[in-house]
Amino acid sequence: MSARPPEGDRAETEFEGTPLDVFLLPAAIARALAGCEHVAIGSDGALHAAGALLAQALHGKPRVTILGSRQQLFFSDGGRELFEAAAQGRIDGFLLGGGQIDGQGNLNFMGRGDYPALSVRWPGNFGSPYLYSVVRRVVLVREEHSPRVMVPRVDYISAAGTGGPRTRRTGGPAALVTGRCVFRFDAERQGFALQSVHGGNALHDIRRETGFDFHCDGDVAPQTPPATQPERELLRTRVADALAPTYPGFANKLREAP
Amino acid sequence: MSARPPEGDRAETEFEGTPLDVFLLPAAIARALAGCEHVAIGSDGALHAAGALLAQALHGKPRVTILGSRQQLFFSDGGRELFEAAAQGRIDGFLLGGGQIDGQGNLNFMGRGDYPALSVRWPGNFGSPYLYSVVRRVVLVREEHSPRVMVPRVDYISAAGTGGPRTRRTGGPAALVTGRCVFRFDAERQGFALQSVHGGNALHDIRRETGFDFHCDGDVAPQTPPATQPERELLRTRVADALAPTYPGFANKLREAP
Amino acid sequence: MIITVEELAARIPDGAHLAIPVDFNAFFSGAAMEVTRHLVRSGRRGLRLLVMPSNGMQADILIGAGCVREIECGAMLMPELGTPPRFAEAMRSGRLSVRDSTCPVIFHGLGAAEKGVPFIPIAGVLGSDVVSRRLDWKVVANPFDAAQDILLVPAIRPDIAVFHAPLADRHGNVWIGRRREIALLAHAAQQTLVTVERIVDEDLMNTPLYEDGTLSNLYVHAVAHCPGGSWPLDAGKDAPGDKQQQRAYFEAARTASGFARWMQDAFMPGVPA
Amino acid sequence: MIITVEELAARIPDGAHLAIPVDFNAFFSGAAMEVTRHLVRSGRRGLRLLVMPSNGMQADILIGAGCVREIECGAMLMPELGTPPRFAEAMRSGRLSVRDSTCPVIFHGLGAAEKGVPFIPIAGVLGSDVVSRRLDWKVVANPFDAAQDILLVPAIRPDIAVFHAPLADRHGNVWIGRRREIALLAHAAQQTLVTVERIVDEDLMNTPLYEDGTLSNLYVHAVAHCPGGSWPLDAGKDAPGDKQQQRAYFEAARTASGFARWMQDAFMPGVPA
Repeated sequence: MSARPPEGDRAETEFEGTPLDVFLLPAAIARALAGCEHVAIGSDGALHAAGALLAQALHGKPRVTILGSRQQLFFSDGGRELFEAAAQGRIDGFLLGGGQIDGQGNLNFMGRGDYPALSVRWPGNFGSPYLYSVVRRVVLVREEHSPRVMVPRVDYISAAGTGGPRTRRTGGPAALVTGRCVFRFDAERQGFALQSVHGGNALHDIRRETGFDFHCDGDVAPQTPPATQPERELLRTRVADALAPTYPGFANKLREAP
Repeated sequence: MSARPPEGDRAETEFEGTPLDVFLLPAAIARALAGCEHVAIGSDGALHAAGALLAQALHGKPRVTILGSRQQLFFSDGGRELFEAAAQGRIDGFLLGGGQIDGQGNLNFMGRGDYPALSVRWPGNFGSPYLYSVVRRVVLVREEHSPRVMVPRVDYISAAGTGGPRTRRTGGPAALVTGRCVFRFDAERQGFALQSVHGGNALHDIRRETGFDFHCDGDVAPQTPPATQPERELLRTRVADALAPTYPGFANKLREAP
Repeated sequence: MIITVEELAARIPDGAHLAIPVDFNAFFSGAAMEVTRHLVRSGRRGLRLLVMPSNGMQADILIGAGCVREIECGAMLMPELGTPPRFAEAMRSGRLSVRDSTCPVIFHGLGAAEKGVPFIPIAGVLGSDVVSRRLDWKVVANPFDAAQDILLVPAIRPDIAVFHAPLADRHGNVWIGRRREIALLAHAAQQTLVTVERIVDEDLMNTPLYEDGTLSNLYVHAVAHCPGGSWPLDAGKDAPGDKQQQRAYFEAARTASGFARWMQDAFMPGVPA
Repeated sequence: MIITVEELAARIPDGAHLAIPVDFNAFFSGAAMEVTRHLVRSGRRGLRLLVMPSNGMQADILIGAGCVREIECGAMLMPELGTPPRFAEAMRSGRLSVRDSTCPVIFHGLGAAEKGVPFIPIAGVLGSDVVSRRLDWKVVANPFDAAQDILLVPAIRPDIAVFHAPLADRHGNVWIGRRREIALLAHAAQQTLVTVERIVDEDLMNTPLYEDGTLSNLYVHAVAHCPGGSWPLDAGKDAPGDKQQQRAYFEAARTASGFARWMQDAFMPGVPA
């Protein structure tokens, strides 16, 4: 399971949003993972790991398993054990991204265009169709918040946001953390609801940059709380230390941030 | 998988047949396993192991896996690996007994009487219903050859000798070696055919002691060839040495036999 | 994570669906006999026992002491001795409900639970009376080849698995070596309780070579330090079983009174009958 | 059992259904790159590649060199770099048939082959377009709960599995440590070929601790001694990968000519283009 944004997007253009406080997204992710007992992090998921490790540093849980890291790897039974443990209910938090995300919480990791004749090919589904169905709380993280990512309908459903009446699901989307805001997923409405906007964004910015409809209580969205002083301190120290063996670059970014 | 006769029988009466040359049955089993690449031996199967190891000493194969023996255990994945390897076709020889055996090759490891109200309870099915279906060449070995073992119809089918048209089977009975004779299993007739009788038994003895019908070419059955001098020598030396760690008693019996 | 064996046994309630591994093995028996002793002593009742895939003395003691309402097994055997006597008697008298199975179905059923699926297909077995007797199993046309039937068996998801292992660390990681089917049991069970011969300070999941045979504490809910905890069965080379007591048990347990006497004299000396 | 890497590569015929493990892992990459080199050099064609469950550089080289007709994958990624360029180009041009899957389905399909059953159910996945696109998968009503649908996927039984491991013995037992999914691959495949960094005299299946992480030679058909056989990917701590060459490859392989140049200069120096 790779958690990083599909490279096809990097090749197209870099996302140019408001420059964010480096601590904001980890803090928002940590809050979205509240209550989880065990969060698994796909390989190449430095930001995800920072959020999960911050939650752990703050609350003593969740347990965090970082795939691809020898140190924080709790599995001894090869790659398939991740999937089996998830279906057993032993992983109740996971993080996913997506080259496209739509208002029903569907995710596309496959590519842009009419599959299989894609105009851009991304790496592919990995375990997303499965983990999205079985992990209780999946937090979606996508820094680029633009109409080309947040689309009315994904070109290809790698992982479906919701199931039908004949589909047994024990998991699904809980929240979507972007470079502009935090949505929570409203299971009853089967869609996203705006929870807070990051500094520098107003509700109309979010509407303009989001290709799908979402629910919003009232005309003004609350601000995403900035990372607190203790959160910043933990991210610079304990979290950075835990990240360093697997993600030295991101660990330094945290250590050196103002 | 235990291969020894159900203890219920021991408790009833000991089988009193003609005393056999100790080398005769291992030699007959070795011949019945001819062509096998890999034979697995259930725990507590000293006689079976002697036969398989003799075949190996004579022909350079089969490979022999003795369950319950640390030395000759090729599995590293726990008990389930035996069953999986068998279904993969990596075990093409196995040995089974049975408290009752009938003319269709059905085996009863469960007990005597009307299940579940058994008059005698034996240990149970173990893996027999499965291994009998998937291992190409299953050699049945039951020293007691009497009407109470060789029955017209088993009281309970632990393992079925043959399958129906909708049953995919890659395995089944190949032969039945008893204290009186050797039957081969005739897949077309779905029954046993007498192959040879051990010294001291005539065809009418076999008929009298066998509760099921079997095929026989002509009125006189050929004699089971005695173990040859090289076979006796191998059983006393290489085979006994290989058996000794797991079956010291049986190894000594071979070493000390005349 | 590290608790006493009394506390560990207390986590197994009346009526629990309790899974134990086969108690006879080339590496170590795996039988948590000290836990068995505590269950008997504290009068545990109504257990639904799953043995993976067969068992002998450990299950027989629990049955003889009246702790077990139902057993699911591939077979019951005390190796080199015979059918466990209290099991045979309890079955005969109708006091025990026996769900006879076959060993690979028990592994497959646990494998289905390990994968989080409600059922799993299995090769062979068709034609056996075990299929017609097990109403919870289904024979269906193979969806990938309608001309063939195939047996489907339901997932087995025990409430609790309990076993005895050679070694654990203080984090609750348990070394099981080549007995990997015990990991299957822990993956399938909701809770796993383990007694061990020895507890070490190193993190077994990060100790070269040991890590290859270690069950992660992700699956382990409690560990108790319990040297000799498999007696009279073995706990590996360093704690060989007591063959003489196994045989003495087998002979004594042919009768209820002999069983009671053996339990008092050999298994729980000093405990009033 | 112990043969040369040339002989080993020669056992993989044109058109083989060839399985390889993911080539990026915390323990060792598992990528038999020296075998890859021989397949390219001898112009192997029409391979049907199964990657367990994803792959990057190794598969991309085979695709770029025209050895591969079809690939089945959970995903294709060169970690920290992106979609493997020759794979993306071959898919775009239609020269490569891509059977997109999802990682757990590949593990489950191999698990079905390991169990000798024609199919296996899997949790979740429903609602994904991967289900509607894969006509060889079936959605059925759960036979144990008719109100629910469940996905069944067919067994995957590759002709040949090939990987690179740290250690083997002269009997063909192969130490894989904690990469147990490689054992799954070997169980599912008809034939398994292995290159290794080191061959030892001891019997690994009877060496304490090593035996816990060893794949039995029951599943191994040939072993070749091949130090550095994963370069430029890693073969564990003692043979770290060459990150610079991985990046150089990723950049060069964006074009067919760049790929050809990198192959000649870096991967197969001295071999005429």
